[in-house]
Amino acid sequence: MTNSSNANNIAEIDQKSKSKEKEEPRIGVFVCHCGHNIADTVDVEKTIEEIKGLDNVVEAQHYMFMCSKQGIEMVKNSIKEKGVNRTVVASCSVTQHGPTFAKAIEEEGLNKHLHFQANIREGCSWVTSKKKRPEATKKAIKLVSGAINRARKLEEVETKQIATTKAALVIGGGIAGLRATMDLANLGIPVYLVERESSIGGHMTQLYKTFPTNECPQCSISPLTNGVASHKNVTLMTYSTVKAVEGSLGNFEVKIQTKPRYVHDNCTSCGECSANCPVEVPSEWDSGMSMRKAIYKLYPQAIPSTYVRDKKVCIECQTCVNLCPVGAVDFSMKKKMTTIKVGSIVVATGYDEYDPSEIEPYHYGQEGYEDIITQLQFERMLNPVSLTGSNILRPSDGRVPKRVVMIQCVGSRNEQVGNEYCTGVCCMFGNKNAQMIKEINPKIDVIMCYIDMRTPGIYYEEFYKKSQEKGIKFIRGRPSEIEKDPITGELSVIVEDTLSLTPMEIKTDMIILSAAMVPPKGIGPLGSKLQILRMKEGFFKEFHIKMNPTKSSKDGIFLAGAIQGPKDITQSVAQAGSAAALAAAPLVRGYIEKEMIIPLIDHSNCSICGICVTACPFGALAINDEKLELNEVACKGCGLCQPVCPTAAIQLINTREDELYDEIVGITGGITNV
Amino acid sequence: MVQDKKYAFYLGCIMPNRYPAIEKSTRYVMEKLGYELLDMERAACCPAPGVLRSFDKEDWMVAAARNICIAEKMDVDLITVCNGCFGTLQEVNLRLHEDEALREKVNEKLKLLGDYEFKATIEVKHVAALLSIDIGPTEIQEHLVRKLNATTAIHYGCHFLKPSHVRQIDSPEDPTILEDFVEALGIKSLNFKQKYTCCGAGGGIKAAYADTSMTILSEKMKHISEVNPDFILDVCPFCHLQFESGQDWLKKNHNINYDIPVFHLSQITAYCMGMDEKYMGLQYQNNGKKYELTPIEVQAND
Amino acid sequence: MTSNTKSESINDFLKEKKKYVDISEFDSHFFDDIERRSKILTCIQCGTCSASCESGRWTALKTRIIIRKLILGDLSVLKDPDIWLCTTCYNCYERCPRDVRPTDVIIELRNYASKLGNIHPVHRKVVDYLKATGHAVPINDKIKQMRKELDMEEIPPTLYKFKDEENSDLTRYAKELFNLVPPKGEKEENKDTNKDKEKKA
Amino acid sequence: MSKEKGKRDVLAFMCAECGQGAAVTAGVARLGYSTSIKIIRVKCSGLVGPIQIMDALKNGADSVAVIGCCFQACHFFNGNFLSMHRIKLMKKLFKEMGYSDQMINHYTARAAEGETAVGDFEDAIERLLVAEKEGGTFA
Ligand SMILES: Cc1cc2nc3c(=O)[nH]c(=O)nc-3n(C[C@H](O)[C@H](O)[C@H](O)COP(=O)(O)OP(=O)(O)OC[C@H]3O[C@@H](n4cnc5c(N)ncnc54)[C@H](O)[C@@H]3O)c2cc1C
Ligand SMILES: Cc1cc2nc3c(=O)[nH]c(=O)nc-3n(C[C@H](O)[C@H](O)[C@H](O)COP(=O)(O)OP(=O)(O)OC[C@H]3O[C@@H](n4cnc5c(N)ncnc54)[C@H](O)[C@@H]3O)c2cc1C
Ligand code: SF4
Ligand code: SF4
Ligand code: SF4
Ligand code: SF4
Ligand code: SF4
Ligand code: SF4
Ligand code: SF4
Ligand code: SF4
Repeated sequence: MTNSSNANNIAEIDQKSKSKEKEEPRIGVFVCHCGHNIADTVDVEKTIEEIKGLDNVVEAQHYMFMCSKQGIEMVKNSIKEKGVNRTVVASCSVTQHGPTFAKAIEEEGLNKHLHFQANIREGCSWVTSKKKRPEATKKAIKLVSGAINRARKLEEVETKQIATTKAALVIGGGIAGLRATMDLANLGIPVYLVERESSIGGHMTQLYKTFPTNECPQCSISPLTNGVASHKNVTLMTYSTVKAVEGSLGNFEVKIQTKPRYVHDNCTSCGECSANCPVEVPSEWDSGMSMRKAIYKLYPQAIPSTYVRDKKVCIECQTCVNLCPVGAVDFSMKKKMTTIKVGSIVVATGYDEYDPSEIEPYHYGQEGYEDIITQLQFERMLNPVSLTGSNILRPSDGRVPKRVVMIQCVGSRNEQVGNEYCTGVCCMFGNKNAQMIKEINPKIDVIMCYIDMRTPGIYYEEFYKKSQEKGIKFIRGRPSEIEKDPITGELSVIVEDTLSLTPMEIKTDMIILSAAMVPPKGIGPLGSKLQILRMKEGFFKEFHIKMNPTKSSKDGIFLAGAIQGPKDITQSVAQAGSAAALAAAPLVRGYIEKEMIIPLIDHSNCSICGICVTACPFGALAINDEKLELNEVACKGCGLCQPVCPTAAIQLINTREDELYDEIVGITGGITNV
Repeated sequence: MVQDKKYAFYLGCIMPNRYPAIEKSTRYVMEKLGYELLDMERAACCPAPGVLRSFDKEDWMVAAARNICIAEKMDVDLITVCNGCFGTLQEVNLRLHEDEALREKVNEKLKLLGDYEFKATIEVKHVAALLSIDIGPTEIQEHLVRKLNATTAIHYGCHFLKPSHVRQIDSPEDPTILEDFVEALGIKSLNFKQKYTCCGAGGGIKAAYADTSMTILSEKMKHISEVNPDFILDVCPFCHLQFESGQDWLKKNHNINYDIPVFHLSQITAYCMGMDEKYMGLQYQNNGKKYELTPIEVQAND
Repeated sequence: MTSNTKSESINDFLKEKKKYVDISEFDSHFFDDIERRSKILTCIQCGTCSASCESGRWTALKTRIIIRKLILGDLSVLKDPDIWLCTTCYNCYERCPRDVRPTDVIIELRNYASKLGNIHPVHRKVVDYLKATGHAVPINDKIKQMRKELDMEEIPPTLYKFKDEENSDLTRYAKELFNLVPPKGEKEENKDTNKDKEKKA
Repeated sequence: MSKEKGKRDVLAFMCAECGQGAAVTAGVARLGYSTSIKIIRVKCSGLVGPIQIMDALKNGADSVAVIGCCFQACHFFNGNFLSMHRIKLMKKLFKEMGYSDQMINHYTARAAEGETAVGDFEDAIERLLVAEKEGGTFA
């Protein structure tokens, strides 16, 4: 009865792959009574009787407590005296005493992976009533037979030590990236900080004040920006992006592309060039709330302070070239590629503000609706150097609004736009900006339309209370639409105050949308270069939401800040510290240790179809030069690659299909001897 | 494959039984555009998506499927002129296309009504979508005999565009297809407040809760009158009825005379394509009697 | 019930006054199939639907409240005339951030209410027209005249035109479709038809 | 051709994480279940392929259950999803080939709740009975 042609194939592969050490298996089987625990339900003696004669079984014994000193001695003696080279202990679960026996055989010079545990306590005696002793015994016999069949082909698994490169890469120079960089650098680890924009600081530097203390963010972040820029262990790479990533935990090789600034580092930041540049465009950094020149700096305190020329809008008048006192402007600069080697990576690429134009009833961004802005735009309006000079003015006509309505949950908690999550930060920044309006101009009527007020944690509910005390009106209801009167041009917000069951039309001069925090642009390609998984919302997915929220799906790559889901600054900084510590650990120790529970590839059978490459959740497989390659360090030995292979060419060590087949056959009782 | 350039002409109730001029105009437009309209003998009420669906969704679906079967037998797509009919027939057609189990259930009951079996072979179209999208503002120019120098308040109605994931015609919040189309006829579309809200007729409330229905309509009329259009343009005979009867009601009960004529898109298009004014049915409208059409003749370009 | 004890009578008296709503009187499973179709349980009471509702601006109709009551299992909504004030304009349906589809919920509720015989007399009349003519809005002499003046067939080729055929489609249509449950007063029949319906199902 | 009650073999492939954890918890709590259930421990439910399932059925197992971690909690990200989809697909094939699709099932279990594993086992047996009634088993 040849049951599975596949199993035969595998048997052949098996022959090939281990022809080097073809040692006859000599199996020792030990069945435990566990006092009454097993023996009362399972007839231990009968079990031994039944399996004794199975192929390769050279020792079969039972004992009251296998995990006792005497029991362990029995196992050891069988190796010493009977030349046993595979052991099966039928007792409790593998988690409970598997390691005990593995250690025992290791002490006798066998590889610890040559032990196999059959669970006849939690998996049999404890779950079967004593009255059913015959059935339980039968079941135990089957389980032990399966285990013996499985043990027969067990192979040694080695444990490797892999040296790590003592350097780290941080991607993204927002508050999270800066914190992680600083922490790593302070541990004496060389850090490369890669930032896409021309200066570091991220979104925090765009804010006017930060809740819950309403501090100046520039003041709190500048020690970090300056500190990172001048730290001896930090290599700052602004205007740069990651182009390729290879390798795995301990040893990554990363290619980084740096765009030309067209201004050399000897720029003294005197501003001569910018002052005289004839080209003016709206500043992206200021969300269009101010203008910048073609040669510019993101904001006055920007680090690095070197200017940048925006090639796309520059008319090449040469004014800057001629005016620069140090001759720093150079149009011939080219983009450049740098390859670095690092041991671990921290990803801190932050978030983008959601673009509300997708929500049609709100008309954001449409012609004639200029007085609807987002919170981030509003933060920039309050900036002292903005077009409005920090005054609260309507963008359409520059008048002071009599009333401002804020709409919460724009693009959050909204299945229609695919964002089911609550951003968790906008209730707080909505409150903050409402308070700012009242502080700057108490006469302005501020109304906040919300679904639920989410201000959990210390100081946050207090912050909400402060808003109430300032006379901000809160309406519990999500506006259904914003309408502009075609005759008067007046904006109105249609909402039901659900607490008083009152439908309302709120006429207003200005509307601020509390838009969601969403994954930043370009995050998909970065994710695939890093080979880390994303959540359906688009953020990078943490390893475990509770137990390991800082690690990514891939060993050696860690997440910090809003890239792992919307966060405020407090949370971003906390996670950055954690990411830095985790990233530092293998680098400080200098090596990692790994048991090589990995799949074996039979290249002669592999058709290089690549199915396994896509099945592997850890990016451990790749096809290079028409050959399937396994990254042993990245592989976690899950075996997901095994069942997808059409030619059974990739087989997880000690869980190969032929081994599973043997165990199945042992248990079902089809054939016990192969 | 269903036949090209031919449609089963689904009449519904209100159009043939209240506004035959809309039927007349639609036939005119379609013929001039080179389509053949086939009569659907024994077709009945769609049935109305508001009122009749509210009593028994299953019967509603069966009755609708019966109408679609008539067109299926003729092997042509079905065209309607009314949002309500479109709402019912398009939705039922789609659901029965997608859900085989439901189809079986409906077919079971259809047998009791005669020789009917829903086979899922045809599509349901609204004449307004055909004109404004399939033909489109550019091509229609070639068929015009005259344009109209006028302003209008467009009323899309509800069931033409919504639910949008079922209809997939245009955005329900900011649609533009009809605006673009009438512009090609020389007509200027005016923007007014609450332009896309309901006329207040649907859902059975016009019949049973006339007061509420008229209140909704009155607010609508208020916003329309603020921009003073030459006429109201709709794509549905039921909205048409609501605008007409609503103005009468305001006149009778509150002595408010808006006197704004109401046209269906078919009527205006037919007129611009050369149909005689008398077939537009202006003479039957209380509100339209004083209205003078102001055509600009265009050179026919054969 | 003449043999009420004192405590029973006082309870009856107080119940009429109703200090609290007794939530265990609600039937939270009644709407299970509505739930299946439109997942009302995930409503966050944001009010987008009720703010969208043109009808609700003038009337007591609040889709949000209807859905709230449904979630609690408060069956009073079935008798609530408010559910008949919806124009089925689909504004709420389009905008609900939780994809609850309130319009569908209302139609579903109306179906239930109809099964209990809660149908407005005017609506019954519409069904009578439908059964008599195949049209909710039948033709009349004035329109026949109008059609003639417009050079059209006097009677359109719809079901009505063929009403006199032998075993006509109209008769079958009237027999098989929209057999409404009679109003509350006619209890006996009411039960029968209900049973019939059950049998069919 | 159904076997005698209690003599069936239901092979439960359980992942080494939550699946195995739940089975052990069930044992520690002495929750009883049928001796028909025989557990095979694998690293991840996603490792169990059609070949193992067919091997089991061909060699005398009456039914196969593949049990992994709860969705969102797979220790290898999506192994349990892969497995679920794989079994859904196999169910379809079984049906098309005229066999009962109740013999192969995918479940999840929680390490801390032995009841979840036992519930899975009981369901698998119930379904097997259905399969036998339908007459679509292999035996
Ligand atoms: C309107 C508004 C007001 C807020 N107010 C407050 C407040 O008052 N208090 C508070 O605690 N929080 C507030 N927040 C939240 C706060 O902004 C965030 O918590 C914080 O900025 C997150 O920091 P981060 O470093 O994770 O991300 P970011 O600040 O977004 O930094 C990410 C950095 O990565 C860079 N980057 C992105 N992609 C790449 C790439 N592919 N390669 C290289 N670099 C890349 C970006 O350019 C950026 O510099 C507010 C948020 C908003 C929207
Ligand atoms: C009812 C409830 C349900 C929850 N459910 C969840 C949930 O589902 N998910 C979730 O994420 N969070 C949940 N939480 C929150 C979760 O419990 C906490 O976030 C978490 O336990 C905090 O861990 P900790 O280590 O900071 O504190 P603790 O768990 O409180 O640990 C502090 C330890 O310090 C010891 N200790 C205290 N004082 C001293 C001292 N002076 N010297 C020495 N030792 C000391 C204590 O004995 C204790 O062992 C829940 C909380 C509650 C109350
Ligand atoms: S580039 Fe030259 S001119 Fe411009 S800021 Fe730098 S040093 Fe000054
Ligand atoms: S060359 Fe370009 S950047 Fe320099 S001053 Fe002229 S426009 Fe500005
Ligand atoms: S934090 Fe507040 S505003 Fe933001 S999504 Fe959550 S509830 Fe809405
Ligand atoms: S065993 Fe898992 S991690 Fe390793 S290569 Fe296969 S799928 Fe990837
Ligand atoms: S799935 Fe199998 S055949 Fe395909 S590439 Fe992987 S190992 Fe080779
Ligand atoms: S008449 Fe009004 S309610 Fe009826 S279909 Fe037309 S738009 Fe809808
Ligand atoms: S819009 Fe949707 S979620 Fe909001 S109250 Fe209405 S039904 Fe509930
Ligand atoms: S569909 Fe009904 S409930 Fe919803 S907004 Fe329109 S009238 Fe109101």
